[in-house]
Amino acid sequence: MFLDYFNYWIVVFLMMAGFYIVIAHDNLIKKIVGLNIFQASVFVLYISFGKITGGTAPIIAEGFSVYSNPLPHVLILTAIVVGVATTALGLALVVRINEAYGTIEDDEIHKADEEED
Amino acid sequence: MRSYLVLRVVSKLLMPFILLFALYVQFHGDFGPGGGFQAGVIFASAFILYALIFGVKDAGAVLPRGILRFGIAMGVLLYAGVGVFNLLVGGNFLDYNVMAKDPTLGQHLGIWLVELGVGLTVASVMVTIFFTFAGHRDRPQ
Amino acid sequence: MTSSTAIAFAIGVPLLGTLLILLHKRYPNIREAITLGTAATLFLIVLSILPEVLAGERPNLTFIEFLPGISIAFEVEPLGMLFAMIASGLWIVTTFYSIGYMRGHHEKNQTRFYACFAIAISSTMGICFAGNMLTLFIFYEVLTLSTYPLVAHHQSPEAKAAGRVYLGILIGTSIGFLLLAILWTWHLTGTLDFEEGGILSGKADGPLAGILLFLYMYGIGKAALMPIHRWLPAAMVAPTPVSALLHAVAVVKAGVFSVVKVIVYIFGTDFLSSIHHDDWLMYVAAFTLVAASCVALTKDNLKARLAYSTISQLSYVILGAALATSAGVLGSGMHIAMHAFGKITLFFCAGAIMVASHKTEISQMDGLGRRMPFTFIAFAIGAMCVIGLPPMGGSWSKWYLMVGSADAGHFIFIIVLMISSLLNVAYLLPIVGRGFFRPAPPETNDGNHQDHSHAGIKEAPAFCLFAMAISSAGCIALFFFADRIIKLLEPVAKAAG
Amino acid sequence: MVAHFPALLVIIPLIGAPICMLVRVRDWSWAVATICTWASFAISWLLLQQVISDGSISYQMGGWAPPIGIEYRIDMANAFVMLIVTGIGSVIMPYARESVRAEYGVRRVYFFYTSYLLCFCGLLGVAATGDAFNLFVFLEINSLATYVLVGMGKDRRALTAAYQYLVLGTIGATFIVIGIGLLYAETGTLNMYDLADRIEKVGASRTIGAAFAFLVVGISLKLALFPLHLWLPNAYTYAPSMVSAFLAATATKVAVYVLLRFLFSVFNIELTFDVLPLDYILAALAVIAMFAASTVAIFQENLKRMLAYSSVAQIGYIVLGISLHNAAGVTASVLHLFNHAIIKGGMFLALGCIVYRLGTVNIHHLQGIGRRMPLTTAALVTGGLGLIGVPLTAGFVSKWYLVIAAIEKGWWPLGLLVLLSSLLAVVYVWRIVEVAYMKPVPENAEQVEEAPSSLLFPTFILIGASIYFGIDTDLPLDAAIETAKQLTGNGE
Repeated sequence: MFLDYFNYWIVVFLMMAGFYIVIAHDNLIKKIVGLNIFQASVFVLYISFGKITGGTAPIIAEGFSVYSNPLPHVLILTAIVVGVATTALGLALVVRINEAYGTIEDDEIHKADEEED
Repeated sequence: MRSYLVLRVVSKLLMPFILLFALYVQFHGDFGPGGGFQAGVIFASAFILYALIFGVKDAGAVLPRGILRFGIAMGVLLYAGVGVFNLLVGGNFLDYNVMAKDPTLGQHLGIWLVELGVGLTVASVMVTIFFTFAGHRDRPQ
Repeated sequence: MTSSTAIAFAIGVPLLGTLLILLHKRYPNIREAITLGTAATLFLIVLSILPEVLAGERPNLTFIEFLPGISIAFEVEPLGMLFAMIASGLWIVTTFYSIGYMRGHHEKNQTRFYACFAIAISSTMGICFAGNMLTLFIFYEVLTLSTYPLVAHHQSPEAKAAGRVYLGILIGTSIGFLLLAILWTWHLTGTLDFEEGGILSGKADGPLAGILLFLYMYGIGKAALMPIHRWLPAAMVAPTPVSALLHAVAVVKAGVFSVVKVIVYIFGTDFLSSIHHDDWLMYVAAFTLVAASCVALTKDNLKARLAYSTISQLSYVILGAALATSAGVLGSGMHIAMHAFGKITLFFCAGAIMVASHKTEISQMDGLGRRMPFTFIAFAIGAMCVIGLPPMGGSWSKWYLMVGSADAGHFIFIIVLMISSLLNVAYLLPIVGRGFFRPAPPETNDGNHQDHSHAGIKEAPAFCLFAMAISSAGCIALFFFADRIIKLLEPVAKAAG
Repeated sequence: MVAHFPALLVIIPLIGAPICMLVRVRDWSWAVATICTWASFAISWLLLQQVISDGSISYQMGGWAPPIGIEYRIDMANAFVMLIVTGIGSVIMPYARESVRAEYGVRRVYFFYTSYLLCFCGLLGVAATGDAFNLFVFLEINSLATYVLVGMGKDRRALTAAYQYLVLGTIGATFIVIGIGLLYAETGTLNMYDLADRIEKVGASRTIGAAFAFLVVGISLKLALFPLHLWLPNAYTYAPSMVSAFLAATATKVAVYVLLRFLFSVFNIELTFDVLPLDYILAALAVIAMFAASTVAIFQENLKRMLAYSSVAQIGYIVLGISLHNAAGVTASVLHLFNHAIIKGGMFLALGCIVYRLGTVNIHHLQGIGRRMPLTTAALVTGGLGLIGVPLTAGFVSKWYLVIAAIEKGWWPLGLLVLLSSLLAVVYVWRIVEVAYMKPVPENAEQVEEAPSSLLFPTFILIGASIYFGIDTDLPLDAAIETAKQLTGNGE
């Protein structure tokens, strides 16, 4: 039961870990790290169900008849690019926030905003 | 910035190979694993390595922001342009079959150009992202 | 001009007037001349439709189809005709009065006042001529919105608070209940047209019809059925011409008019009297009628007393319609007219007293009648009309209402009506008595503002007096020409019987 | 060329974006963005006509036939949504020039329009595509561009708003990818129509159920369904005016379309509403959104934030219509999609006019604004009447259908709740009216003029449209009815 689905357990663990970091940490950069872990779980999910035991890369060649499904890889390549863009943008925002507030801690930013009002 | 001789020499030695490998991944993408995304990132990594060792200022002199911006825009335009060209010559969007007289040749040409566009944009974007963060401290607060 | 175009003009002319008023906001004389001209034109237009309606025709006009199966449509039937004539006719009178009042009182934002007034009249015309329930609802809402600036006219905190109550209750009930009722009706019947004999008959069974009736009656907040009457006293902070025309005639009558329309053309009187789920309405109306009169007795502020009197009188109309007999409906229709003339006269007088003497409380009016004899005579005439004493028009409508109660077999309402009339006497006539027969308070010449004496008080401005003269003449004329109204309303009453 | 419209619609802004980047001159980049938007509008209008006359259009990207290739399938639902998006964009673009100059400064404006075009392209792509993964990609293009646009606000809180939006948006998007992945794992296809067929055969297996849950939650995050709306108020409040207007009018609407597409087309109605009790869940959340968000809106001092909360409430109405899942309910939803886009877009534009002149939309600084900027205020209040649902405004028509749908379904208390909740809208709109008209202009207030006509004109087009479509309801109503028919399978 556990071992049969070990890849899914990994996915679930990564997902929850990432999610927890996003929710629990006040540091904006750590949140982005969490977000990355969260997204990584999806990458694992896709790629693991594209894999066929004993299959090789889907390049037609002599001697190979079982190939892994390439489509999830391609999809995940796109998703990774999206993830990179998101991370870059998120970090850029954090840099700007740091310039504007002098801190990247969520609670301190909130305090600064409340004082302004 | 202190200069480490070993790092400087090794990185100088590595750079041509990184770039060459990027080009290989780029142009062999039609036949084997590879393609614009990967190639672009590898290509950019060469410049990022350069910037890490020699400073962002020097790297910026090699690849000024204007060129990067141009690269980003041209890559997307190349991609979209191929698609529109196919439209104009009677195929569907990104239907490479109509790019040349022989459909197989058309497929080759089409994917080659599109991947080139992708590679160009990805490389430029990656370098830009790096420069934006790394060069940030140079700007006045 | 055909009658169809006349209907379009009746709604369009006041709007055009609004535009012109706004354009001439820097020239008060031109602005007011435009208002007068618009009012007169409107009255003539409305009159031009009358012959056809008397001949038994139903001129109609359909604008674009708004939603599939529902158009913005107009159809003139006798009740609407009567209401339109009253509203447009009294607008002329009120305009005269407004000119005297607004100038005498040095009010601000007069352009907004005249502009909103014209929009309110336009939407009243829309309500009068509405050919289906949705059209009626649309103009009902426009009327609410356009009168809000008039209620909050002074922009003082009290005025704004009153404006909130006004808007809150009227919009709240109309969107919360009336719209739901309309939608439900649409769902049940697939039509919203006003049809003789009603559209709900056979489509809604017992309890559902009762719920719908409840939604309609409390959805039409303008009819001021207790306990949703609070907006009307609140609206009294408005300048008096507004209270006079809108909150004694146009707005409240739009409410009871809608009630009568719903009962006669949506439910159908036969259907309503057959289901016995409308009894509660009669009792609520009867309760409102008596209770509001009692409250009126306790009010010292003249306008507040008149407001509660209005609430009470509105319930006469509702009661008449709820009786669902021929005479009851006739009495309802007539009471819309009779009460309009009586109450507008009373408000004119209240405003005139305010302008001339700056007095708002009844207890301060001792001996004022000798200083302002015309005003107080007009007040007496208006009061008698509202009470229902001959030779004023009000006596007829009350007569028919009692006949209607008897026909329906509800003798208790005859007693209620009698008691209420006595209460009317008790809260209206003493004011006249005070004015003429009580000694005026002594003069105190210490020059402070609490001076209650009548030194230096003169009769109201000429414009105001003129308006009062016309409206009180109307009260008397209606007694002698009531047969015209009966003739006009006959088809409706017959259908109801 | 006509045959290529589905692709062109998405490609035109995609080409426009790099061109904007290359020209770099402020007004030129604006011109490029405007031309692209208008061209897309023309195309989407023609597409809608084509769909009305010939039925749905299928376009094969790269000439690969579905389900292998990416298919763009244009039917009533997305043709109408694309018309809304491009239409709103076309009206807002002339407004953008002055507004962006005033709020964003003059430096690197080309960057703004590049992001805008990418955002626009993403929205259209989401609407046009018939491929589930492609949908995700476009959703992310749109989202990333949106984060950038939001972060461009003047206030430093725009940055935190954008950050917050980014984190929540990414979580939502990731949920959507997980859902799509699970669907792919179960059925082996990504084409939505192919998916629909195969899901029907598989039925409610556990994988399908999980995919469904992930998708619904992810999409709900994107469309700001209560209680997943937390990103929305800040994002709308601190974004530049033009962006607030554009986002409020289009972004959540496209997300609603995605929800409709998945609930009705990909998963079938029986699966969505009978096997899984989604109707009750959605209805409950929608009702809470209507009341809670409207109540919160009443207490806001920043008018943009007030409108943002009002948007959350209005999304509640749209979702309520979906939860009824009868033809009338979906009609009401789609109709409100259109009407709310117009009304809210117009109101945000009006607020943008005020920001342009006064630099603030705090209610305490707007006393007597009705006299200082009469036209702008008139537009704002007229829009507000539409939000309430006063007859003869577009808002009334959609509420009418919503209540009818609720009664038809037999859930008439919901109808009552819809009407009661619109009373809350009366309260918050009336706060504006009182401040604008019933308060004197402060003595020390500086002299302000009416907003320039390049700002006023687009505002009045949208507000005028909200009145026009309240009276002449043919266009949106026919489209909505057709859409509903198609989604619910010929009306029940």
